[in-house]
Amino acid sequence: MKSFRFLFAAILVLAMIISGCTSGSETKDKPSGSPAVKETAPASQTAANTNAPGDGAKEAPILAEQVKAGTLPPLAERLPKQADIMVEPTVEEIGQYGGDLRIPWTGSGDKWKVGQPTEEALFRFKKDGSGVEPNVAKSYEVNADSTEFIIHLREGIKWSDGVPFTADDVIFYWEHMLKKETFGKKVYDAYYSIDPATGEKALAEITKVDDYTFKVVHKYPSVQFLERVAIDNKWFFAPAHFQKTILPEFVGEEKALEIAKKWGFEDLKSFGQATGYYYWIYPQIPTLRPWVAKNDPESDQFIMERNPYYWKTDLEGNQLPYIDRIVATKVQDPSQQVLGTLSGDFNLNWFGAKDFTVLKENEKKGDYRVIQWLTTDWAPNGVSVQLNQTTEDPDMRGLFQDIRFRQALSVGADRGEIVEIVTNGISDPVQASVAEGLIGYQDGWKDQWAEYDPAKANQLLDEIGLTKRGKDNFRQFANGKDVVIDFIESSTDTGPFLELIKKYYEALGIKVNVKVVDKATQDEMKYANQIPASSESLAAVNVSLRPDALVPLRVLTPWYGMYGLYTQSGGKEGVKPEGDVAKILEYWDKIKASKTSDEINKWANEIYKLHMKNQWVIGYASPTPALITASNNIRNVPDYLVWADEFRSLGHGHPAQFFIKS
Amino acid sequence: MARSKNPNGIQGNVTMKIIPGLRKNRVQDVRSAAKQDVEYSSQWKLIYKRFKKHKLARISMIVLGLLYFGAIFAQFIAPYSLESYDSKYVNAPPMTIRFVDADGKFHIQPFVYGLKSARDPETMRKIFQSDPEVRYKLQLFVKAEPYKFLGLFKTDIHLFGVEQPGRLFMFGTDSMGRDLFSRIILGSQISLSIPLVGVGISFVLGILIGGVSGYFGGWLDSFIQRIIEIIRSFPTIPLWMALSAAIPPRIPVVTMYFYIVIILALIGWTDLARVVRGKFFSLKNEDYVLAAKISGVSDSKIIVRHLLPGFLSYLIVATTLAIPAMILGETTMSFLGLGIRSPATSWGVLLQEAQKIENVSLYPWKLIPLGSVIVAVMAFNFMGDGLRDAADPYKR
Amino acid sequence: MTQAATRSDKPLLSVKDLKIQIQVDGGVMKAVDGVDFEIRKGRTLGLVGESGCGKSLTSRAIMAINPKECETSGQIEYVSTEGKPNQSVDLLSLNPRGKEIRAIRGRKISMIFQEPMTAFSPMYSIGNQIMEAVLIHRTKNKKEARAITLDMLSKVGISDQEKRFEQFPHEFSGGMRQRAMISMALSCNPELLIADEPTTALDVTIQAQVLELMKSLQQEFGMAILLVTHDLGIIAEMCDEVAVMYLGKIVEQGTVKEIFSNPKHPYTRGLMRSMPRLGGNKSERLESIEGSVPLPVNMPPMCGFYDRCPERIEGVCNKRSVPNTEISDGHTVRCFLYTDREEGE
Amino acid sequence: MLSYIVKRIVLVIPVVFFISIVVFYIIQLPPGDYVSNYSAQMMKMGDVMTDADKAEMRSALGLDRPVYEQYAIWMKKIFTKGDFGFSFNYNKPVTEVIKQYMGLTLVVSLVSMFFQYLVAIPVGIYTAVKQYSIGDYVFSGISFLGMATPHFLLAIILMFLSYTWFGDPLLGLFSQEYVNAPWSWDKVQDLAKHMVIPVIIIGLAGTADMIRVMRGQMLDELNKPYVLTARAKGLSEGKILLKYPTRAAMNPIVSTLGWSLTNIFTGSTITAIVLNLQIQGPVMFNALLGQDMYLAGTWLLFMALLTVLGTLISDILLAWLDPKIRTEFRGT
Repeated sequence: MKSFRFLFAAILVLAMIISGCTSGSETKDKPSGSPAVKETAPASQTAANTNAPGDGAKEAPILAEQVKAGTLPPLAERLPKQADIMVEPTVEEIGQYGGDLRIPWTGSGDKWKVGQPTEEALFRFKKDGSGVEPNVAKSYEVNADSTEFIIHLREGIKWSDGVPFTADDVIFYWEHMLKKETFGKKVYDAYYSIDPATGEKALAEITKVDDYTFKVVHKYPSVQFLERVAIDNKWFFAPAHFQKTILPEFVGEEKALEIAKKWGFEDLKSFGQATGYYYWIYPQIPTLRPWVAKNDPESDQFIMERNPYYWKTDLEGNQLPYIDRIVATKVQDPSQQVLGTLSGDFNLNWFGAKDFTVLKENEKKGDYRVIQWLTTDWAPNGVSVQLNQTTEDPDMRGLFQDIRFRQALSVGADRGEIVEIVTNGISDPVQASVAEGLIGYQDGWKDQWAEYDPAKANQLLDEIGLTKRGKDNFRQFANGKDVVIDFIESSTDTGPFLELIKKYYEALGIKVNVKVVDKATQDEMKYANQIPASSESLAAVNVSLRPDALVPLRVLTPWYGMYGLYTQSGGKEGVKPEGDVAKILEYWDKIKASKTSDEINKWANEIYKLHMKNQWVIGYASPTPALITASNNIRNVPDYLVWADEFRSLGHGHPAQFFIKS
Repeated sequence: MARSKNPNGIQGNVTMKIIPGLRKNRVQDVRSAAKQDVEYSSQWKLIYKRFKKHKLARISMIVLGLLYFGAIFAQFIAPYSLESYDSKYVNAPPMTIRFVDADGKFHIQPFVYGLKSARDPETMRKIFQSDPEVRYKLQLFVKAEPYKFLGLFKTDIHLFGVEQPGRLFMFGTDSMGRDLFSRIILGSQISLSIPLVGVGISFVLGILIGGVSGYFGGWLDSFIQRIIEIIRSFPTIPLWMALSAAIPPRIPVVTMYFYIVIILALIGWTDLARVVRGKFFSLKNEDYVLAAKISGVSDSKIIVRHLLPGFLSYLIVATTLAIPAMILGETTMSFLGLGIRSPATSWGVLLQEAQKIENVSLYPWKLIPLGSVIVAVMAFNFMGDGLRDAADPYKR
Repeated sequence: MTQAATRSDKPLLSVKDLKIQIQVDGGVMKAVDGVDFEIRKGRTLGLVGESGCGKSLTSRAIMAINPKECETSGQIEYVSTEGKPNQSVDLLSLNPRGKEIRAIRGRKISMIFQEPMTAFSPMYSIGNQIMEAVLIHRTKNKKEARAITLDMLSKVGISDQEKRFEQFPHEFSGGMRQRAMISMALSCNPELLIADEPTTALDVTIQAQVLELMKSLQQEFGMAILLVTHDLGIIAEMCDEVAVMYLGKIVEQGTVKEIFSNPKHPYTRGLMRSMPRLGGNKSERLESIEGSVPLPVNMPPMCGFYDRCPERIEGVCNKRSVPNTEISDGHTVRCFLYTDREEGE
Repeated sequence: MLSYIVKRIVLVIPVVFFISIVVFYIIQLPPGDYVSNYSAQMMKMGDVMTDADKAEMRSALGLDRPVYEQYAIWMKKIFTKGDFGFSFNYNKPVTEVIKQYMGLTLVVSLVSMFFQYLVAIPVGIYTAVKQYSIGDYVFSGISFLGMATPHFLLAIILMFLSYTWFGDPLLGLFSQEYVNAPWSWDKVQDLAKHMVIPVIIIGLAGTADMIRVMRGQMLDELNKPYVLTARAKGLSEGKILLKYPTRAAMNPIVSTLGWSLTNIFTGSTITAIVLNLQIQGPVMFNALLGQDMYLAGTWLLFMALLTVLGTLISDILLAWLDPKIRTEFRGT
């Protein structure tokens, strides 16, 4: 475990530094005014200096047959023009065609399980996580103060139905879908820039330059525009030729409704959302993905087949993906995921760390390997304690906001025992913190308040003034009220951890109640501010890119409770942030208004520092890895990367390059 | 009136329960009959007599007796408490209690070896080895964690155990290093008490309402039937979800579970009620019932004395069959956070915990609780059988 | 039928030393202990005794329909008048579940039970259950069987048979049920009819009718009857011979005239005294013989009636088992009063 | 009798209607609605929904309306268009969803039901006739085992054994290659193979109590005098057993058939979930958990109808099987 983490950390750190420098340098040496070509797709570079793909490009046997049969144009016509083909560097080796990826999913509700691995964003995160690189886009140029982005697309790239993909698809998406909110999402923050002075938001302007180029103009600097697009919006385009046939704007309300009904939908909104946002599970809709839906996602087995027009090749010019199909079989019970993996029913799957031992124990027998990716959690999910800083009860709120109280709770529990029992010894007994090697890492953070010291804890609690003891020797407030922490949980999985926490906290004289409710109820309770404490954990790749967990911008993460509602409602509702929480918001505004990535990194770091200082989230174990189980004959699965939603989880490993070795 | 049921006229009402030709019983009855004239009590007497003859039933009774004894003195019998987590002994396999040590020496006092544990660095699985160097003798009445004996006075004496720092895991430990044996014993306190309350309630309700419905018939019957239909088509899951949200966190799970069992019972009586009703329908115009009616016996009396005995056997079977369902009932609740939740423990919880593939494949001893459930259920049912056969009016 | 009686001196059924034992916790219970009697063609033998004396077991033993628990020994010789004359079968030797006995049951020997209430299954129509017997023994043809059944029903005085045929037991009154039962028993005109307390469950008036019916039917069919009852009145009315049973033994046996004119055994006398007057309260009956029947379990060799006997002889009756003495032709009694003691040993 | 049945059938309508109200009310009783469920689910996959998104969705699905309105609309559609509404989860009309799963549901439950009766009744008779024989104890033991073991655990164990012995845990009703394949002999065989475990589990538990009941009934009947009468008629033991006691003992089992009508569809939900059987039970279970109102509502309505009809059927059977009641009805 450990060794792996260090090695990996090293790599990442390296990556950061490099990217840091470059970005630094960029901003300096540049004749202001005329935009200079700054970064072109590493892909196309490699494309240039590899023995020209396209000619002699090879394709999957099934496709070759179709070509022979004349039902499919030859490969050369399907791929983008040579220079624009995206060539993926080899991971382990050049692959072989054929085979299925057999994965379990819980049904169409589980869209992202097939969505993330097949996702093709305009810009995607580099494997080292240091920043984004062109993907669907070929390259981009940006001006000095990051207000004007010119993005080049790949010429000759085609939708999975063979229709060419051009800038029009981007503009269409922007004009007729995003801005019209046809799929139940507001225009993403990424497309707004903020006035450093007033902080008011300005929507970007996006215009077509030519068929393969478009321009994004921000009113104010938006240094992280591309990264934020990659996270907020991921893709940035839609098949205009298809959408025109279903969008009310084009076919008219009642016709659209009629179509929706034909698809089995009741109303246009859900239809719009399904076709405009969750499009990849509908076989009717063309995409740019390596695999495209082939049957009804509601059937017991959902199948995605290779996209004959996929626009990436390997170094030898073999069209990707290697694997013919993704076969997602519906499962209902978690144990089936494990059992199915052991028995090889599923040759690719991913798990949380709690199944580590059973998976490892059966590695040989099941002829698969368990690949461990680092997660961006601050602590394993359900092995940390978030205290709602704005909890209803004034007395408890007072305590929760008292840093000494949090420290007491932190040192009051034996992390050694917790990691042994709860994480089965996989984790280290450390504080909730940013793992080494990730953005926001702080020295000494993971050891802050980490050693078990009940005496100290009691002393702190006494200092706070909780000296009064009630029946069963529980601490009381001066007013005679018991000090009680109520945990509201949405699953029983966190049971063991909370049992231990209860034991330790009550040993300190602090009563603990645990209540389990269903997810929806918990969701409701969040808004009603009825969740005093939760064992939810935090995860964030980079606060500046996705602040939800660390910055109270809305009702989402338990620790900041109603502070979020305050910012969200522009001060109408919720609780006004004070002290360090207010500072965090301050820094956040600074980040949004920053002109350079340095600035951003600086403020981001400040936010992390505040979190380190306050430890609103008390962690009791180091994050556990995400586990990917792949049959031994599935190759090209990267050995260690960061498993993060921002990086699209498994998608970060470029499944298009996976292949089944015979 | 009794004559109509009476096989051979003479001897009053006594011999009616015995088919002619079964002289043994009959003669006994002839004797006992001299003393009492109330047919009813004599029937119970008979049932009792016959029950004593049912070997398996007697054994089952003893088994149940033991189980309940264990439940009552659980804290005393269990070597460890429910909160005795121990990170050193996570998922430890059952220990063998030995008399002969490594070098073949026999010890009169049983003992267990100490456990050496290590983690497999690859799979992180805890591997345990008993090391023959350290031997811990099994002792009676050892001092260990304190508890309240029968909730009365504090003590720290446990029936048996090994001296510190030794540990005794007869059935191994669970994923939190708790002794499974102790958990089973302590779990029986809930599993052997609360479910029976539920069964009892639905049993009474079933007979009462079903009886009334079937006996009086008419609009009352059809009204009750409609009610039953409505109750039966009650969607419980959302009900539970609502409940789990409504209950304040301060309510301890066990209390909560108790209420839930009662609610379950309030819903669950319908099946029995229907059968009872059906039976009453057919029995209520038996001559002897009519006779009783004519001779002005009160309805309640008729129901209790003439109708119920008529299918006592069925009721017994039905009830004993209902028990396992109730014991396991809570397991289906727990995912809504309503069932019993560790550290509070019941057999249902233990089975729930055992459910993971991980346990079935790596730590099979976690299935031991299943054994205890099966034993209990069998005991209940065989005892029910005994009662049934005893209650059978035409018993050989 | 008188000629039939004379045609063969061999009795239709002769029971020899019939013993029935039942294992009980106490030990072995001698429910029936060496019973002998004969039934001649067309005649009626009454088997009388208070309940629990073993008469029902005896009668069932003939049909071999006692429960397994009854270990039965002795001989029950049955001489069929059909087929080869005078060729006899030992009913006890037959497999109680086997073909032969079943061919005899209900066909040649049939039975009326005392409990018309439960003797019919409530599930099937009376007609169905009667016809069943016919279908087993007489004809496979349903139409025919039905005709026979209806005819039988009319014979036992059930009017409106067509309707009755379809009706269920619970729609019949007790008397009607018993009539139906009789018609079922006679549907295959048997040679021997065993009537176990046929009228006990019936009201006195109905009793009379039913008995009347049985008599007349006997005239018509000429079958012999073994009438098991506790009611001497019925015996007097119906029987030619009578055997008085007490505690598994026949204590006195003879023609009705003989027994009634001069009963010998104290028990018989007791019974005589307790003869029911019509409408008399039945529960009085046994008061006249004080004490109750002992359990015949591991009884020492002694007279079973000893402790209840008004004329008991200390040191004799309770010391040895009582031998059978023939007083006059065909009149036997089992009592020390009529034995010269030395003989006894 | 007929008039009675008619009376009852007339009663069905108001009862079911009333139930529909109760049901609908209860479904939305728990806090939160489909949308909050959905957002919670999406959140887990990193797809965060803002309040705006949720409000949007609610209004789209008409969940922002008050309950009685939703109910009224639902009912109106049912009566006017025979449209039972729309399943949010499946983005399909409710009826579609139900149709999709009906086939296999019937297969599974009918097969296991058939299995139950096939096993339970003979065994019940046997254990009664051979009371206290070894066989009696063995069968009783097994049936208790079936009762005492919770389905979910038994399912897991069997799946695991099947995996360790045959290398195939027999997940679901089909092997992967057959799930979408058109029906063929191989597919049928594959289905048969996968039916083994469910049938054992569902069957075992079901048979257990049926055996007990049958045994109890038989013991009651076996010693009734009419058996003796039948024997005296010269009827063979086998015939006696079948015609008299068995027929009588069957009554409660047969007459309760109607009541268990609903089990055909929901009986084995837990088992189905653990064994990953794609049948109604789990679908409805999730609909209830996820507050997929119309799907759940329609389903429960359907169940209610079955319950009510089931009762009717049972009552009729009861009457029809028991001459006493039958004649009583003839009277009235």
